[in-house]
Amino acid sequence: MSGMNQVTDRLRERVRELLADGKIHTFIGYERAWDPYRPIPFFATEAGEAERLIIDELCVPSTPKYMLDFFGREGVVGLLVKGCDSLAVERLLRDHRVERESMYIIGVACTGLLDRDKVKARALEEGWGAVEEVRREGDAFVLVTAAGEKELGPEYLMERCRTCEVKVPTVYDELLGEEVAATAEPRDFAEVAEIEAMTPAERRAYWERQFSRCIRCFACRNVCPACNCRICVFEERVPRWLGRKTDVGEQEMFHFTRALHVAGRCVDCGECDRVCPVNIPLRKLNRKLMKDIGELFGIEKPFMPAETEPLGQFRPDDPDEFE
Amino acid sequence: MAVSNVLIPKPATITEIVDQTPDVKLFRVVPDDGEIFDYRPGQCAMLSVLGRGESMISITSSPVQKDCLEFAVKRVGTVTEALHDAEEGFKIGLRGPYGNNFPVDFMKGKNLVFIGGGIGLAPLRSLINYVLAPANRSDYGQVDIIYGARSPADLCFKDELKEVWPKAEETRVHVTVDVGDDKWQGPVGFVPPFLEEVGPSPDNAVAITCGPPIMIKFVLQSLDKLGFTDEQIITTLEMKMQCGVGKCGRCNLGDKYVCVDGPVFSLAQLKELPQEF
Amino acid sequence: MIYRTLKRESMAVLVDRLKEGGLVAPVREDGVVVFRPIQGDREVASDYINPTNSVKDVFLPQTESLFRFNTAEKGLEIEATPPEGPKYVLGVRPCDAAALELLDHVFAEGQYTDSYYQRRRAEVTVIGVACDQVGESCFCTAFGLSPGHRRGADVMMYRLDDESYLVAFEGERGHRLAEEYPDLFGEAPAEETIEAVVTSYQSREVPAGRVELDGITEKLDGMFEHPLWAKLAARCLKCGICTYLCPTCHCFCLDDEALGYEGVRYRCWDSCMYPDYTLMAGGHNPRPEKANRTRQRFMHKLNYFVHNHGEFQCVGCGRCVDKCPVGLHMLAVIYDIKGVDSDGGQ
Amino acid sequence: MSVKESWEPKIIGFCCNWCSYAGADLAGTSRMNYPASIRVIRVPCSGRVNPQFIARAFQLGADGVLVAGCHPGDCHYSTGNYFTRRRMLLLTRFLEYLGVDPDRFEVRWISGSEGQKFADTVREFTERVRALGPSPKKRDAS
Amino acid sequence: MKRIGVFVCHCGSNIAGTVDIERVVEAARAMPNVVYVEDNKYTCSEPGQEAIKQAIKEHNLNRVVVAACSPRMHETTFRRAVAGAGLNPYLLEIANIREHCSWVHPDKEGGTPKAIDLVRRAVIKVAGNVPLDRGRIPVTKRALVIGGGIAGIQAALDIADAGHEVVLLEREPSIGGRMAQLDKTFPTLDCSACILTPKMVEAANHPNITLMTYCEVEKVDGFIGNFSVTLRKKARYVDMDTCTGCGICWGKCPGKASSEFEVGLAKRTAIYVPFPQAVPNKPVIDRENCFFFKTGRCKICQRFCPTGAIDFEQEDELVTEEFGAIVVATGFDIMDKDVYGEYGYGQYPDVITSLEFERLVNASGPTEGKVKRPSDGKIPQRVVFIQCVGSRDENKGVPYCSRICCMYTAKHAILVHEKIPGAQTYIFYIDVRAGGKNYEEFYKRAQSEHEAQYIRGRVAKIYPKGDSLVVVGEDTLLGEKVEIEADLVVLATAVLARQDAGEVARTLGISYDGYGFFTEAHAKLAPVETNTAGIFLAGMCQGPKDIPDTVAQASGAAAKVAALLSKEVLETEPLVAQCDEVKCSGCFWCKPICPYKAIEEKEIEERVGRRTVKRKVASVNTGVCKGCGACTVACRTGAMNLLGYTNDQLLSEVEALCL
Repeated sequence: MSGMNQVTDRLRERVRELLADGKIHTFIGYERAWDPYRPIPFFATEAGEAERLIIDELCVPSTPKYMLDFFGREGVVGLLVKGCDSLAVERLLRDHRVERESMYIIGVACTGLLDRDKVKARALEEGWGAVEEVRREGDAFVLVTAAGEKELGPEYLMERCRTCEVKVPTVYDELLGEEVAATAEPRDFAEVAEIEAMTPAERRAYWERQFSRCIRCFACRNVCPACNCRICVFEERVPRWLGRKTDVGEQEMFHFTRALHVAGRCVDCGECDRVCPVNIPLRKLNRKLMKDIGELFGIEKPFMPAETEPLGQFRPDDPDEFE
Repeated sequence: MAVSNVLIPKPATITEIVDQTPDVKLFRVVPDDGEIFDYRPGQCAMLSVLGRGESMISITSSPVQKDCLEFAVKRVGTVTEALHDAEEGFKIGLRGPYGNNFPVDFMKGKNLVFIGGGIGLAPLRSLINYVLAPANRSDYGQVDIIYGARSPADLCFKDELKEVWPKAEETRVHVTVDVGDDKWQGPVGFVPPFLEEVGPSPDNAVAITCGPPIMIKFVLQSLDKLGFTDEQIITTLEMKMQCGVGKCGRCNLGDKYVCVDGPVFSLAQLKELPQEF
Repeated sequence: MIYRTLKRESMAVLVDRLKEGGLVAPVREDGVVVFRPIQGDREVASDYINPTNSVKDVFLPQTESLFRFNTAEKGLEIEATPPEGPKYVLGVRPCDAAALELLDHVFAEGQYTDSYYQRRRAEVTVIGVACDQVGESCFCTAFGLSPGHRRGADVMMYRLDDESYLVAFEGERGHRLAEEYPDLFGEAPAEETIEAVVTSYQSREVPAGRVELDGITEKLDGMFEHPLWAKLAARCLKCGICTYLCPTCHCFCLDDEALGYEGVRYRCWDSCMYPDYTLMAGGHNPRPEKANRTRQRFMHKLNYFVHNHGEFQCVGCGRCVDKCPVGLHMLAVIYDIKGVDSDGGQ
Repeated sequence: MSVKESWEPKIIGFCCNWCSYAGADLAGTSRMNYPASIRVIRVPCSGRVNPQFIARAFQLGADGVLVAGCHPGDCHYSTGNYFTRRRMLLLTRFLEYLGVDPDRFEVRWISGSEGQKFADTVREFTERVRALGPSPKKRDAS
Repeated sequence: MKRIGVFVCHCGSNIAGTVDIERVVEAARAMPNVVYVEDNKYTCSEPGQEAIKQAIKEHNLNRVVVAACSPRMHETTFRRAVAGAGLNPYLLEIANIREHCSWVHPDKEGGTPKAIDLVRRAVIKVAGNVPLDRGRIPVTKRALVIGGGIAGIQAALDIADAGHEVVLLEREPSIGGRMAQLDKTFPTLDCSACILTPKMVEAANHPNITLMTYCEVEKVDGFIGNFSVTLRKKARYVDMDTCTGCGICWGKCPGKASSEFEVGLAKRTAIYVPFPQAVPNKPVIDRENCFFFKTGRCKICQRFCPTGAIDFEQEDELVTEEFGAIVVATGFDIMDKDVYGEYGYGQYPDVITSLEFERLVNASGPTEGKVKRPSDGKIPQRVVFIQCVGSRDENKGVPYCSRICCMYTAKHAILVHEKIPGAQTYIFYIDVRAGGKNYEEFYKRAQSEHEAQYIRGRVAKIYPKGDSLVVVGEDTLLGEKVEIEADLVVLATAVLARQDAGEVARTLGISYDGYGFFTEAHAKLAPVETNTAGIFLAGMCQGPKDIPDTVAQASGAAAKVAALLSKEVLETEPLVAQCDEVKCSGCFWCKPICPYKAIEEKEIEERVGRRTVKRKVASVNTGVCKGCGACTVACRTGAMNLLGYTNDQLLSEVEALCL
């Protein structure tokens, strides 16, 4: 297995061409920034800027949702898309929120991303200083840092990548890097089962603790490819779906609604979990619904955007427990 | 200790409602404690419909009028909607006055040219009635009131336009409409060209204009043509406001808060500010 | 100014005493450290760089009831709801404490003041703890602060040695605390020890704090129309993390909630990064684009606020640096601003 | 105010106009007694019941929520309740996951001829809720 | 300003007996926007209704709440009363304090507080009510009947007799359908052609009916009352106006093909009429088998045609016509022959299907009605019939019963016995289903008078022996193996939905079941309607049935159509879904959930900053929306709303009840 940085040169070359030929007016990729351990989305608009693009196992943020910012704008936007990101693209396509023609997608096969926080913690501890490059060697990751080369084992993978079945983007105009086999651990939903095992009182206490930390920054919603409504119910004042005040009741209402609104459409990219500043385990809400949708309606890959949503269809012989 | 807060309104009663246009109503309001706050032409107040919210409305009555406060409200959002829904006797929340005011002293001895469009006449009316009040009339020169609306039906304060102001001394009223109807005999056309037609002289004059942004844009060009300098032009701005006291953050233009440092600006001042309105 | 010492083990006792008056302090839960009311045997966290939420939450709560109203029988009764909250907030870092004085500019000074805020400021004792660790994203020194700075704090604790703290009590509230619990606090150590400890904290190296801010306000005067803003804003998620975690951001909205005849008007945090923040009833929005809003945020902190209050509206706590999911934070932006020509060229 | 004393469960019921609401009417015309705990909101079809309505009821302190519609296959709108069934299968589990006691939420298929079933449902449901005591939300409030 | 009046009904003692009216009235006075409250002994009575009208006028109420019996009882009554006072009838809400309260809660302590809650609920809700009006859509007074079999013909005739224009569409060159292929009909044994032909001719000559044979439906747009249908007129290569149907052309034509009408038992020419009594009796050229089209040479027909009607240049033609209603009568298929290899179909020429047998016994059939077996033309003495070939067979066939086999097999047995003196018939069956008028008698007759020997059991296999066939089966009644030497074996193969039923359904926008039969709107109460308003079903395309049932259903569908077309305009339901275009994201997840296909995609223009951009939003066709509200829940933004049951109202009802 070789890392994504392999394709960096090719990527820059292609983006340079695409921008120079006017095939695209913007390319959304990544650049290393103030914190080299956290590459950020970079919007290249001139061929010259292609040089700043990078791609490696620290390039986590999902790019497709940015397409909504280009609504109504002429021309094509280029996107750098990993496996998980491609599901986000499909999500937006299925929800008719973007047009395929408005995107030029450069796909890159991904063998799993690094958990930035874990890596960072160790880097600080051992004083690695800045990171210049990330390589993948077999199952291990090699970070070229100011303090020399550091090797990290697979335990530094992001949680969500362990069970990832879409290493190769499902949609792209061109693919950089060789295909990689999807070797994923089974989606066991263990973390969901853990909560299911609690007593009602414990569960209530657990979620109240989580929700009461919520600051309603809406980062989880804004980063989510399935949360793509033009006007979110949470912005509406009439009807009052959600009060502006932030007591436990409203927080529960917010998280309840958010999770149900993406039920059946969530692509399990885990971005909500990543961006939450107060560690609310949003993914445990999404994945509970995902698990049940799978089990109840016999949908094998509930995270895969499909022609029909699970809640927009039915089978007369669906399970019926309601007497 | 009896707590209070600058953001807490006082109960007040709508004593009278006068239809102005299909979407504008005039509300006469009296605070329940009978104390009408002192204010100056151009200032605003916060009106609450409890349960619906609050809205910043410019005071259209003039300080010379002591019995009540008057607000001309156009139906645009939830709060104004609720106000339009109200009947006489309806209780609202009231706080203010907020913002700066028209520079009545700076205007002394000068000819005044009022240029208004639609609901934009509301803040001007406060100043007009202040200036035309017997006590103050002698402090000011010739008064020209140039006003326009989409249609005859959309003209605010019709009786004052027709009956009251024209009869005042040294006062001329010029009214136009974008589109006339079968009964309309007056001029037809947009305000800016109409203004150039009327052609008030810039000599020792101050122009005070208020109306929809697009109208202001062209009125300013026309005034420039007529030879008005930026210092001679005064206008008022409208922004979304929640607190009215310069704290909630949203109504700023650069380091100025429209709710406190505005809404009245001379064009000269306005040009100093970031163009973000 | 009084100095005392506090034994490490007495810390627990102090916490128990303060609890009775109502105490907010950092606790560790689910992998984050957050300010929370301390009840029961809830453990107060130590060894953290800075809690995720800021001390602002105590003085300007995210949701605050302003008044109750009742419209029954076509009438209207309005009843103010006096602020509730703790009497003490413990474990405040110097940056957060200093931030309170920036909030004072807005809520406690000038033509209009906010009585609820003032009352909290008057009643809540701010007990700071000087920073033993300096975070990689800390840059307080850029604003003339330091890991041991005392601005805005009524009490500041410095680690004296492994057994005890040096405690500095300042002003009325500070002194009151010292007097309330004489049994807890020991005699002040020698002048020079105090001197040494305090300076060791105040002169502590803060790497990211080296960033140079001279002239940035003036430069920004001419950068309102600069293309940089659009470039920066492109990656913004339009979320409120930066503004809500910021100890100095104070923007809010008012919101009524009524059931039947009775209701409450709340003051709730709002964020200049939200599209509907400036959206007017008629549909017009003076800041329709992400670029407008990003510009507003950084202009406000580095320029407008300086013009109005004579100092930056930032204390370098580093929260936005740590938490912005796309690295659109104060440090990065300061460097970007310094990196461009003010006339628009890159 | 303390809620415990003189507490009677309050249950919000969503009934589809064509079957369950009619069923409730039949329970009335046949004078079947059942606890006064239930308050029915009439909807055209159980497919109109938005989970957010249910969440709002719980948020405001309802002690229980009942959703009742035509039996699958008998929907007046032919398929509405099939969608309801999917939605509610998911919702029951999700509410439970969030710590709402499963005994506080009930979905039933009640036809226009099942007045008895409506009465029985309310009776049994009320007892289950009574056993649980007042909604946690109410306890918070007081 | 909302001015709500509340009227509390005692209903004699029905409500007053167990609900403290005083307290309810008092509570109501204190409710938001309530400006007037009164109680009446019987609100539904004349004086009661008058009181409402009076109060509306005196206190200029603009909303009304009646606290009384179930809305299902008197909603219309009170709406009329309210309307009588000049108020919009939808500004009324009813609090059901009788069925849901006084009658079920005998104690005032339980009932009264609940009654108050229910009134509050209604008061809060009615505040959100808005005036609603029934929309009106015009009706095109023409019907399209798809399929010219007996079902289509019957429907067309009935609609036409009701005085409406009908287009009767048939994809074959002639109308008549399956029934035209049959010999006799059970249980009366009258000849199929004799009763069908007159109807065919009547249809052809009816002033209100336009026959369009050799035509297919290409596309269907629009909705009830306003369908616009694109039809494909397939090229006949014969000019219908000039052709006289003299028959010379098919006399001379050298091209040969096997005859569909004769189920392959006979040949026909390339230019042909399907059968002698065809309507219209004018030929078509079948391109595949025409020498000219194959080789470019021949044109004999053209040479001999006395009227010069032959036109090789003809091409398919698309025409679009407007209709107010559509009847679907597209008929059925017969199960494919070779599904049952063990019955040696195709392998042994003397194993045939019942339909083939119909042609064999038919006087105008290939054998002039003499039952000769296909292999050597010998008159069979021993004929075995096998029922349920494919029917009621999960493994190889279909699980359902084809409903007609039992009876026509009995008929066949009788025919054999009548036509071939001394012939013996054996019938393998599973159950004999003779439900129907005179059916049981008919089947009994086959047994008694015509000595048909019924054997209960399935046939295991058939193998040839000399020039005859041995049928091996089991008699499950005697529980013993039976072997019968037969000269002819007839398979009663299952009735299937048309192979292309799915396509047709999609074109029409109607639903169909797992077998391909079109689904009726309601199994019991709307058996001829589909879920798409304005489209109706007749005959086998909806499920297996015999001729009497088919004709009855056809007349039923016709009656529905006539009723619809007799209206000048359709009044649409005012309580329908409505889309807020500003909020709508255009995700269209509401579409699949709508049972009536009422949601359409609409393009709107919108200002984004300085630009004007086009985007798609959902738009509800109020003509077809029935107001179930399913779409509103599929809509996350809340752009979809249901008038009369808006999100805002339902939320505030919840709030009102939780106070």
